[in-house]
Amino acid sequence: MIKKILIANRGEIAVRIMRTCRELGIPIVAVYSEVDRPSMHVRYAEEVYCIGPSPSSESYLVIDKIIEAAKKTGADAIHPGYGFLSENAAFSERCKKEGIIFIGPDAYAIATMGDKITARKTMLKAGVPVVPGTTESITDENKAIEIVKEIGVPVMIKASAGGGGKGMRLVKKMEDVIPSVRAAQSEAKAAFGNDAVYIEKYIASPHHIEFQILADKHGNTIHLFERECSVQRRHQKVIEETPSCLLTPEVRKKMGEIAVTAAKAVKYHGAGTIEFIVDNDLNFYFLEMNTRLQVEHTVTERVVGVDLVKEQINIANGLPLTLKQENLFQDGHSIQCRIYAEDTDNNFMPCPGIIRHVREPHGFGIRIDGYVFEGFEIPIYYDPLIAKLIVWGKTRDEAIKRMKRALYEYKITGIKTSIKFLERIMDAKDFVSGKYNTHFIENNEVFLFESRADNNFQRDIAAMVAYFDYQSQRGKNDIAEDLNPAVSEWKSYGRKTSMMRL
Amino acid sequence: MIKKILIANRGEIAVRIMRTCRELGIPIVAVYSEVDRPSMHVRYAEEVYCIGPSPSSESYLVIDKIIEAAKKTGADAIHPGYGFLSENAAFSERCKKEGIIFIGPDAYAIATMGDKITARKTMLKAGVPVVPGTTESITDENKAIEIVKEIGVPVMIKASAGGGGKGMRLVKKMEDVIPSVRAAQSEAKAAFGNDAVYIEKYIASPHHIEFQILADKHGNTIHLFERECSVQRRHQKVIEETPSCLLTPEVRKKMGEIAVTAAKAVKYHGAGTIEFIVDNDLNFYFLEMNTRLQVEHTVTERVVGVDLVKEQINIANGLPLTLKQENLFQDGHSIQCRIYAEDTDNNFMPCPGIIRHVREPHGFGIRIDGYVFEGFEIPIYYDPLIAKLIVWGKTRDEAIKRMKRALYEYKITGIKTSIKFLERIMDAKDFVSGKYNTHFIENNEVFLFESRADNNFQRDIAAMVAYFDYQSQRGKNDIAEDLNPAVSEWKSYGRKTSMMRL
Amino acid sequence: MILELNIDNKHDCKVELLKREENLITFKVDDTIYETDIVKVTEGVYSIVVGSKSFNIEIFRGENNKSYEVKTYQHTYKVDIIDAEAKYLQNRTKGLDDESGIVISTPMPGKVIKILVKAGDSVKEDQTVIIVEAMKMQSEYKVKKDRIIKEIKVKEGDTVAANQPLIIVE
Amino acid sequence: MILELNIDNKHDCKVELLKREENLITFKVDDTIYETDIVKVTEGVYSIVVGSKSFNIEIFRGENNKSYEVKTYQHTYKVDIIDAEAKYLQNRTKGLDDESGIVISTPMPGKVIKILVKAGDSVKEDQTVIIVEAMKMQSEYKVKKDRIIKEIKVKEGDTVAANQPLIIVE
Repeated sequence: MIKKILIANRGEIAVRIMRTCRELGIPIVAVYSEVDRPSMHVRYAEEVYCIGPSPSSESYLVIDKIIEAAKKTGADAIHPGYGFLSENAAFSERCKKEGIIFIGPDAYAIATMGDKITARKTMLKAGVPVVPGTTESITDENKAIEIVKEIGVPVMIKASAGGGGKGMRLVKKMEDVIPSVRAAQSEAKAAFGNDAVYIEKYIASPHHIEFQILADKHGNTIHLFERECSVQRRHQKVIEETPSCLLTPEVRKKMGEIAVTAAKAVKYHGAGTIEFIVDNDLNFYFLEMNTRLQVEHTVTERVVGVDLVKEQINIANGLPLTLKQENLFQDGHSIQCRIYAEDTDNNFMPCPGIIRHVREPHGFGIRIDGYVFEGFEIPIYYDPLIAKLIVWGKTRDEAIKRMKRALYEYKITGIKTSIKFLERIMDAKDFVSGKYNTHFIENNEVFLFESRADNNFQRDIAAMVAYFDYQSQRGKNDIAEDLNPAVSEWKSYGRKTSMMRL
Repeated sequence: MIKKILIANRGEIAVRIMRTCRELGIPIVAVYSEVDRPSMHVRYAEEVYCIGPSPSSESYLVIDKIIEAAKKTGADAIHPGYGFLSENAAFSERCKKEGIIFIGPDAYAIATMGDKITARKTMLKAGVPVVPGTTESITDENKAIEIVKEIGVPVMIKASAGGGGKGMRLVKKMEDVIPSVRAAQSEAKAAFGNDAVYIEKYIASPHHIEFQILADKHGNTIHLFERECSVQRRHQKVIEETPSCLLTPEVRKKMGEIAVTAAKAVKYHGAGTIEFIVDNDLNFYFLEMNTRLQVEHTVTERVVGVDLVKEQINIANGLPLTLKQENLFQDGHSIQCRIYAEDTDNNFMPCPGIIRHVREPHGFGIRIDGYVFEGFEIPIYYDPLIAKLIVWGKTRDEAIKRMKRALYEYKITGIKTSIKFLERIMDAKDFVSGKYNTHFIENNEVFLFESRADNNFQRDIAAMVAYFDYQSQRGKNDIAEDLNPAVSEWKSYGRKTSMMRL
Repeated sequence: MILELNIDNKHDCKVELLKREENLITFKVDDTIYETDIVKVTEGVYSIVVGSKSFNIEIFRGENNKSYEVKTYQHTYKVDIIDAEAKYLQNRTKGLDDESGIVISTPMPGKVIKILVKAGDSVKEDQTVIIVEAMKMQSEYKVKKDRIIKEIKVKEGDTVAANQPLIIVE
Repeated sequence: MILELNIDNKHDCKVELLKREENLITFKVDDTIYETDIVKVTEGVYSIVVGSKSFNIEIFRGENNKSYEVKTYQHTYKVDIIDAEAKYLQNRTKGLDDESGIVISTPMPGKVIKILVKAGDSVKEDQTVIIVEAMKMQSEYKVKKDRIIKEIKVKEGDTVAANQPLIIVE
């Protein structure tokens, strides 16, 4: 059984994993880059190890350093979180060789699912529906034209090693096929060092729906239902929810079964996610498999009532799953909003900086997975995700209203965040009705980005408070002797203010 | 339908009620005493009204002031929370006369259940089991002796108007009956202005188990299962959980039905709680009814998945219940710890003061209902409850481990709190096994209060940090030029420390 | 004392404290008089009550202590205190700009990934001169008109602060 | 510089800073040498790493800035800085106590509910002299020995601070 777990990650996910380890009574080791010395995951852990300079290429991504940290601290297992080394087959393999338990699948599953063309072939063979297109990388440009003729425009050209929207091209006209293939190839080459690209049918109103999988090392594989992740900006998820408004019970059941088939096809063990693309007619196609914990695993945890990190650790320990498919059900509705440090009015530009004040929402149905605190400087080197706000409601309507309330309570000063933007999404008609697809943000641009009218009263309030603070800072006091008695004279609070309206 | 709700309360419960109002889109009015001017409920509300000086007898308890506040602000409904005016029949009646909706039961139900002798009689008549004893107040001392002979010692003498352990006497020997009756009478007279006392059989290993009730104005009454509240100090609950480890499904069902019968006997509407005393053989007796929301309503909300404040408001609006008894079930296990500002090593003496730093637990299965923040001075005038920490787990074992983890994460500096004491309870064998009754704290005194061994290493760590802070404050810097670069030179963090052990 | 404030770089207003009795303060904002009850609840947070309306206001003082981020319920306002010194600096900075050239900088901290020009180069309208990365996102900075590169103040790999001058063009 | 510290009113120790390079500090506590990495993460919170052991420490400075509440994972320590001034004050206070009588005070703030004695009264061991209420709980304060009431410094209804002298007895 695992005796000590090294968490090869940082930020909210490192803290989230540590929480479960603590509940299980398993000692933890935090690793950190130089800039992360005051980070929450370092403060949370009782044992820590510095793995080098701040850029992740010199710390969190360096296999040797992570292995060294595990050896030095006596950790016999490593949890990779998401991102960084979590989907690196060589890292999984290296852990095995070093006699360290990698809390995740083996190299075969990671490698097979990591290459999109191999994954497509494997899925086709297993009887899992994939988006119509090629199963080989494009070498002959004339062949490409033939294929596009067969499946019909529009099509997508995609990099085999791709991700995050890089090396992708949408082709609407036949004459664009060859230029697009070439452009995608060169972009893929530059980004991933691999110019293999393939062609897929383009789905017009796509829904991004994924299924959570758990598989033990004894051949038991189950799914924990779906997550709807269609609200995206720059191919990055912003809001996730479960259940999906689109699925019927029949389709849900069928997709779940197919997801289990897909995982079994690569002899998967651990927690994983099968991503599907679903059209308006509920045709669904395998898109890719994420062979790790997802950022949005939280909504599944809430409606299914299962701690997924705990399951991952149990699986890594070789224990059989105790959850049975027939006993699982979705209770109520859960939504997650990702709180990014970014300027939503300026093309979602990341906004690192120092957090000055945080006020977090609380109460029934609220969960926060975060890692920042007052005085913390968000480093420029990593992801702009600072917290995830997860709500639960008996119904979707209740969950949306609760999310609005929670976002209203959530205040972060010092940096720009996506909180206000997320509030607007909760008010957007298409979101409230549940009728949205991956084009949601562009389709609702006017509503989401228009500047809201402010008013003189609010502006004057802001002016008076700024005036008061400024004068207090300078020790100015105009009339009374102490302009800011608030700090010292608590007892004098609360005189009834005049009700006179001005 | 209700258009604006005045919350006639303060602290965590005022904020908790406001959260639901916000989710329902109903405007709120906060009322506050002078000392509460900077309190969270005043900050949370968009409309506020000062109701006078700090002592609750001059503000939160003054019916005229609350009514005035409602009239002036145009609130058409009042939520009383718990405590203060929540179980005041005259207040419920006054609201009715003023045309304001009281979010709670009518005066008849409050008055009937508020007087323990009347309540006992009413319950007996309805076929609800009560603890054997008198149904009339004791006027003839010889009669008292006769009754005690009949039911046998030990017995409890209790004040009819009582609460909070006042006017209560345990009698173990026949010769103590008369002195105890007299003592209880005089104490009751002093505390409640009413010297009526009655006699009840004393239950030796009592469990305090209560059932949550919801009843609409159309005669629909349901229960939302039990809460186990046996961990008490000075007759005040400290920890609550649901489900109870003691109950069998059969007894649970029967108690639920009896609880519904009890509520119907006073034509109850709103949310209420039927408290039972249960002995080790699962005999259960009606103890009293709390005709309001309970502090511990949160654990029920979590396992049943129902927002009880929302239900209260719907009921007050005259809507029929949409919940059906047959659809309700308990999902998993929930525990609540009450975080008090108190010195647990000094007879739980309350500890008001200024909160200097707060770090709250987060993550899966955690809920906090609180109201304090950094810089807030907890007033001396009110209850020492500063927050409630509620956890959920799939099993009781998971819930306990999660609670331990959450208490570990919870840090409040500046005042003394019960956090460490609660951590010890989570480690106490009797609690972990679920085999405990209301004598839990006294039975486990040695374990709960013994001082834990510290060690030199930890003490030295504390000394070094104090040294560092002290010198930084004084601007001393010994060797380097700046003793505290931490604040300005974030970039220099994270040099690898020497691994040399000293 | 009257202070001139600018809000969101567009609205100017004059604020005056007319009367004060402990936390009860009468303000005049332009021509409107407000009787307020204002308390500092904790560092960076104020509670202000006007009539029966309550506002929880979170503020953040910028580096020069004169530029505020003020959060009300619906909005985040940028409030600048315009005193004599600020006016003087404003004018002086404008002057500097004209004399010493135009400064290229980034609104966020980040790391310089690539510098595509060197001092003395002539660059065309819309030509990218520098690429800065923050949080896995690269941003390209371009010149808006044909320019000549006057000075390059950073090198590739440098970590730069928000608004730090990177390249001076003229 | 060496400082004398007292922990939990029982352990005395001497702390010395031997060497410092930015946040890497070598301390000597009595006879033990610790190489530490210490950073202030936010007001009142320090992170200290010794070897690979990490401690998140929350501190609170008492009013005289010399008395600390220091929270480690398992314990809350009371740490007092014993400098020359503190020693002097300590002696002086002791002296005062002896000369001017014994002070009855409460450890918490509260409200005086009842004063059961007046100046000049003789009181017996264990007799209650004053009742103070805080947060709905009343506490009775008694004399430990037979005493004479010298001075009553508060009246019923007064709000009193923690450790404020209420009654002087001799």
